[in-house]
Amino acid sequence: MNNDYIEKVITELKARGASDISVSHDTIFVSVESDKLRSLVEYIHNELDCYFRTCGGCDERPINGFFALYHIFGDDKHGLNIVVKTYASSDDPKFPTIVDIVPAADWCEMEAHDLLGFEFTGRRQYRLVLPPNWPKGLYPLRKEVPYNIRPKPSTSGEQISKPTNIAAIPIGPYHPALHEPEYFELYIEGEKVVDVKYRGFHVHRGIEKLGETRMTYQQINFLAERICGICGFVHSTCYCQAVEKAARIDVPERALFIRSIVLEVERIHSHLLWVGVAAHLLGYDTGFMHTWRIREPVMVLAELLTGSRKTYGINLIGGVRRDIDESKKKKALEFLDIVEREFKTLADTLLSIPQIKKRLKETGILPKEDARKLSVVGPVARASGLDRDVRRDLPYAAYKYVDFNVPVYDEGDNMARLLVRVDEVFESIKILRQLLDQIPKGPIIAEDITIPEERMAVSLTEAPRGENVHFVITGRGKPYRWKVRAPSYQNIPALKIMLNGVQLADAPITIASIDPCFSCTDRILVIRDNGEKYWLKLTHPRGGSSCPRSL
Amino acid sequence: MSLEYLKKSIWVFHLNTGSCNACDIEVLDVLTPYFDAERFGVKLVVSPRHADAILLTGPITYESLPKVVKAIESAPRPRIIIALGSCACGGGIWYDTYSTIGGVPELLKILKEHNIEVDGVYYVPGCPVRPESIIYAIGLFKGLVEKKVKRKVKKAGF
Amino acid sequence: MSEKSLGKKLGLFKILIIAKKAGRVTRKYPFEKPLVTDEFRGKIEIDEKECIGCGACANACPPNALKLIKGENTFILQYFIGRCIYCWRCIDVCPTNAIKGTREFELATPDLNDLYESVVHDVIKCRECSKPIMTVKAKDYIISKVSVSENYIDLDPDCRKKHFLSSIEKRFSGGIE
Amino acid sequence: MIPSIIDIAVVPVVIAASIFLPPLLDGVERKIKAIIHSRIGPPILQTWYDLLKLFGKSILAPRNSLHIMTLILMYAVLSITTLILFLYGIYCNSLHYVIASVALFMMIQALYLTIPFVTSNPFAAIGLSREIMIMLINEIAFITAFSLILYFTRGIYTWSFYYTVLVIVLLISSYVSSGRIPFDLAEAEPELASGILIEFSGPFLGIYHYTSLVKRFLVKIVPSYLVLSLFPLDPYIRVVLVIMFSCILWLLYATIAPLLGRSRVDIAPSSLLKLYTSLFAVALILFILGL
Repeated sequence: MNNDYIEKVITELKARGASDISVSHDTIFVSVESDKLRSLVEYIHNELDCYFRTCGGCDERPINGFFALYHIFGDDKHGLNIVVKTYASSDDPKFPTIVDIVPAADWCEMEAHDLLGFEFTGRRQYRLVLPPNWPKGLYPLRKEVPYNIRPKPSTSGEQISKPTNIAAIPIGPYHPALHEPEYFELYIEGEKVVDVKYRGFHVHRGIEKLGETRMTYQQINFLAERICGICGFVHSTCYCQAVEKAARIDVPERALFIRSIVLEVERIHSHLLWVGVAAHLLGYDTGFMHTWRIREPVMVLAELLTGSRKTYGINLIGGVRRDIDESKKKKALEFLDIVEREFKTLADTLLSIPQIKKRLKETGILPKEDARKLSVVGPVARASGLDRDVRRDLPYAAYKYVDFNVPVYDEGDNMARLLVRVDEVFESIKILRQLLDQIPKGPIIAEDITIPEERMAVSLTEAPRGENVHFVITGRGKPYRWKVRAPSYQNIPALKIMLNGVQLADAPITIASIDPCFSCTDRILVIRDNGEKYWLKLTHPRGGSSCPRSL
Repeated sequence: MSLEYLKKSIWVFHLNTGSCNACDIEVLDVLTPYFDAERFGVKLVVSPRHADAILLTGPITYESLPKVVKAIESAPRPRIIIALGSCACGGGIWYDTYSTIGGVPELLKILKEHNIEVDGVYYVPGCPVRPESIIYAIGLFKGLVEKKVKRKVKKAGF
Repeated sequence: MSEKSLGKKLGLFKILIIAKKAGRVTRKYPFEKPLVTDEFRGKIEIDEKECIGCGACANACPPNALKLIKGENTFILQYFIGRCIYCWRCIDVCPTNAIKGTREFELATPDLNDLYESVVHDVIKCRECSKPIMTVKAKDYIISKVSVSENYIDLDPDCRKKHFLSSIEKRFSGGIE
Repeated sequence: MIPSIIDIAVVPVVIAASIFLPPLLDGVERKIKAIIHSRIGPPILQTWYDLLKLFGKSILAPRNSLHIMTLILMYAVLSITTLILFLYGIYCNSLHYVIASVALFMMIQALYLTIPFVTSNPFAAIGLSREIMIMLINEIAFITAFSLILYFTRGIYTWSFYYTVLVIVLLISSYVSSGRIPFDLAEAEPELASGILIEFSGPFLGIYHYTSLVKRFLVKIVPSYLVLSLFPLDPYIRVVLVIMFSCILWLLYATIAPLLGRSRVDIAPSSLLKLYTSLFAVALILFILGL
C-alpha cells in the first residue's frame, strides 16, 4: 500500500469535514456529521472512483448512546478500504440517503431501515428484510430485542399482484430452474420479458442477530460457514480474517496456505456445479450429468482434506484445525490431473452444441457502464469488462505467493459469463498446484488468542460469485456487530437490466447466469407494496431521474 | 392410504424452505452418475401436483411458511414428507432465531392445526446430508435396509 | 475453416466417446460399500464410563444439539442427532475424551425419538440447602485433580460464599458472634 | 370366410403391441439415456411402475377446469383404436384403412391441443402456444409428404429417389412430433415447470402420459409402413416387421435426443420451415426429372 496515496486521501477527506481519522492495515476509518455525509460520499464514489462495498447500521446505544451507520467503500486499484461512520440520536435515528449518488446502496439502506428502524430522508422507503406480516416497530437487530422472539407465524401468503394489461408469469417461489426459493414475477408481452418484479428472500434466518447473541467467537465460524452451502468456506475465512485483523492475531503461514488450498477447491466445485446446472437449464442433461461426474472427485478431495464434503468446518480464529500431510498432497495432485483433463474435453463438447451456442449468445446483456454503476462483482463483472478480483487487488491468505491471470470478457452476455467460469476453473487448478508445492512447514494455529473489545475491521475474500465483505466490531466473548455482504447481494439488482427484452425461455438461464446464491443474499427482501409498476432508469445521464425508484 | 405402489416409483418435489442449499446440491448430486437415484425409480418433478414425496430442506423461515403449506396441501394423497438435513430435522444451527420456525417437527404441528394429513414423515439427519444417506433413506422406505439408529438412554457408570 | 467447423458440427457426438471412456460409474450403494474416506466426520459416540457430566461439550456445541438438562436429582446429557452439524467441536473440548467420533452417516429414521441419545448422571446435593450442584463423577474428577477441595466441594456456590464470608467475619471480629 | 389360424394369431399380437409396447419402449429409452449419461438408470418396466402408481393416487381435479376427464378419455381411446386400425390396415394391406387412420391421427393431434386449453394456468397456456407453433409447421409437412407419396405412386409403392426424400421428411416430422429434446418446448421442464402437464395429477396425468407414448409409437408406424411396403411380404410378417421397425426407429431417436440441447420457440419453427421447404423442393425436382 503506497502510504503517500493514503496521506493524500486523508487530507482530502479532512477538507470535507471528516473527523477522528485512523488507519489500520488497509482500511481508513473516518467519521463525519450526517449533514456532510452526502458530499463526502459523492467525493469518494466519483472523484476517488471507489466501488461501493456495503453499508451497515449498528445499535451503539449501550456504548455511546447513538445509532451508527457505516458506509464501506473500496478502491481496488490501490487495495484500500474506506469506512465512513455517521451518528444519529437514539430517539429518532434519521440518516440522509446516498441512493441517488450510489444506486447500489439501495438494498443496504433498506435492510438497516427494516432491522434497526433507521429512517432515510429523501427517498422512498419500503419493507425489505422481514416477512410482510411482521409486527410494526419490532426491530430485531436492536440490542434490547431478544434473538429468539417469535411472533405468531401466519400461513396465508399475500396475493400476487396482477397488473391487468400485461400477463404476469410467476417464476418461483418454487421453480425447477432455481433450486432456491426466490420469486421473480416477469411481465411478458408474447414471450418477451418486459419487466421484472423481484421478491424473494425466503431464506432470511437472522444470522447476524444470532452472531451477536447466542454464539461465541469460535462458534461463529460454523455459523458463517452455513450462510451459503456452496461457498460457505469463503464466508468463514472472511469472518476469521476480519476478527484476526481487528485483534491483530498473526496466523501461521501454513494455516494461510491450507485456507487458500481449501478456498480454491471450493471454487472449482462451485464453478463445475454451475456449468452443470447451466447445461441442464438449456435442456442438455447429458452435459449436466458428465459435468457433475467430473465434479465428484473434487468433493471427495474436499472430504479428504477437511473431513466433510461441503461444510468443511476446519476454520478457527487464529488458524485451522486439520493439517495436510504428504499422502493427501499426492492424492490431491492426482485428482487435479483427472479433473483438468476430463473437463477440458467436456468444455469443448459443451461449446459445440448448436442449441447452447445459439441460446447463450446475445442474451441477458449487461452493458459495462450499468455494471460499473451497480458495482456488480465476480464473474458477472469480469464478463462485462470490469477487471475486478479481490485475490489480486487486495491479496489475502496465501494469494500473494501465487500468480494467476484473471479472465475478462467484454460482451457481457450469458456466453461470456459461461466462458469466464470455465477459464476460472483452469486458473484455480493452476493456483492449487502452486500452493500445494510451496506450502511451508510450521504450526497450523496461533497460540494465544486474545480479542480486545471495541476494534473494527473490514475483510474481503473472492467468492466464486464475487467479492464478499465482512465487517466486524469486536465485543466481549462475541462480536458486538457482524455485518455480512454476500456477492449476490450486488448482482441481483443487475438482473433488472439483463432480463429486459429477453425471451421467456431464456429467463431462467439469465437468472442463473449470475449464479445467484440466495441463501447468501437473503438477509434482505425487495417488495413493492403498492403494486404500481416502476421503471429502472439507470443509463440516464446524471441528473434527477437517475435514482432507481424501483427494485 | 397404502404406500405399496409408492415403493416402486417415487416422484419427489423438492422444496427449499430457507436452507443454505448445501443439502439441495446433495439432492441434485443423488441424480448424478455416481449415486443415480433413478435406478430406484426416484424422479425429481417440478410441480406438487405430480409429487408423491415432498422433500423439505431448510428450517422453514416465516417468509416461506405460507408457500410450504400450500405446496403440501396441493400434493395428491398418498404423500410423504422427507425432512432432509439438520435444518429440517431439528431447526439446524439457527433453530431458535426470530425468523425461522424450527424445522419439520414444528411444521407438523401447524399442519395438524390446518388438518392437512400426511401419510408418512422421514427424517434424514446430516449437515449436509451425504448423497449415500439419502439413498439409504430411499432404501429404508422401500424396505431394502433396516433402521440403524435407536433411542439410547445410558446410565453413567464407572 | 471447414475442417474446424466440421469438427465443431460433429462435436456433439464427442460426448458418446466421453461416455464410453467413463463407462458406468454408478456405485450400487446399499449393496456395495459407499465411497467414504476415513477422514469423514460422522455421528459422535458418548462413552458413559468416561463422561463426568460437566457440560463443556454442551457449551461448545454451536446448534445446542448437546444439552445438559439439570433435573431435580439427575443431570441428563442429551444428544439430539437431528440438530447435530457434525463439526466435532465437542471432541476437542471434552476434558476426559469421553466423546469418540465415528464415520456413521446412515441415520435415516421415520421416528424422531430415535434421534435422541442421553447419558443419565446422579447428582450430589449441597449439604445445607440440598440444591443439586454437580454430578457425582464430576466431584470425584475434581477431587482427583485438586485434592484440597474435599471439605467444601459438596457446598452450593451460594452456601460456599456464606461460609467464606462468615469465616472472614469470625477472624476479624475477634470471634464475637 | 373363416379366418385362418394365422389371422386369429395376428390379432392378439397387434393388440398387445399397441397397448403394452409403448411404455416398455419408453423404459428402454430411459435406459439408453442413462447409458449415455454413464449411469445405471431405471429398470425397463419403470414407466409401467410410474403409470400404475399414478393410477393409485387420489384424484385432484385441476383448478377451475371444465370436464377434463371426458377429453382425456376420448383422447386415450381414440389413439389406441387408431393404432389398432392402422396395424390391421397394414395387415390386410388396404389403403382405405391406412388413409383413415392417418386422418384419425390428425384428429388426435388436435385433441392433444385442446386438453391444456381447458386448464387455466399461465404455464399451460404458454406451453400450448409453443406446441401450436411447432405443430403448424410439422403437421403440414407430415400431411403433404404423405399425400405426395400417395399421389405420385397411386398406392403402388415403388422405390425412387423422390420417394426416399419424402420418407426422410416423414422421419424428421415423426421425430419432431414425438416431442423429443430439441423440440420438447411444450413441457420444457426448467422453463415452464412442465408446461401443459402442470395441472394434471394422479390418474389424469397417468392417462395423458400413457396416451402421448401411444401417439409417439403411432407416428413412427407411418414411415416404417411406407418403407416396408416396398418389399413383397406376407401380411402377418409385414405387420410384425412394421412393429419391429418402429421399435428400432424409437431406439434410434432415443440415442439422438440426449446429444442435443433444447431449442427456443423463435428458433425452432424457422429452422424447421427452412428444412422442410428445401426437402420438398428437392422431392419435386426429382419427381419432375422422372427419377
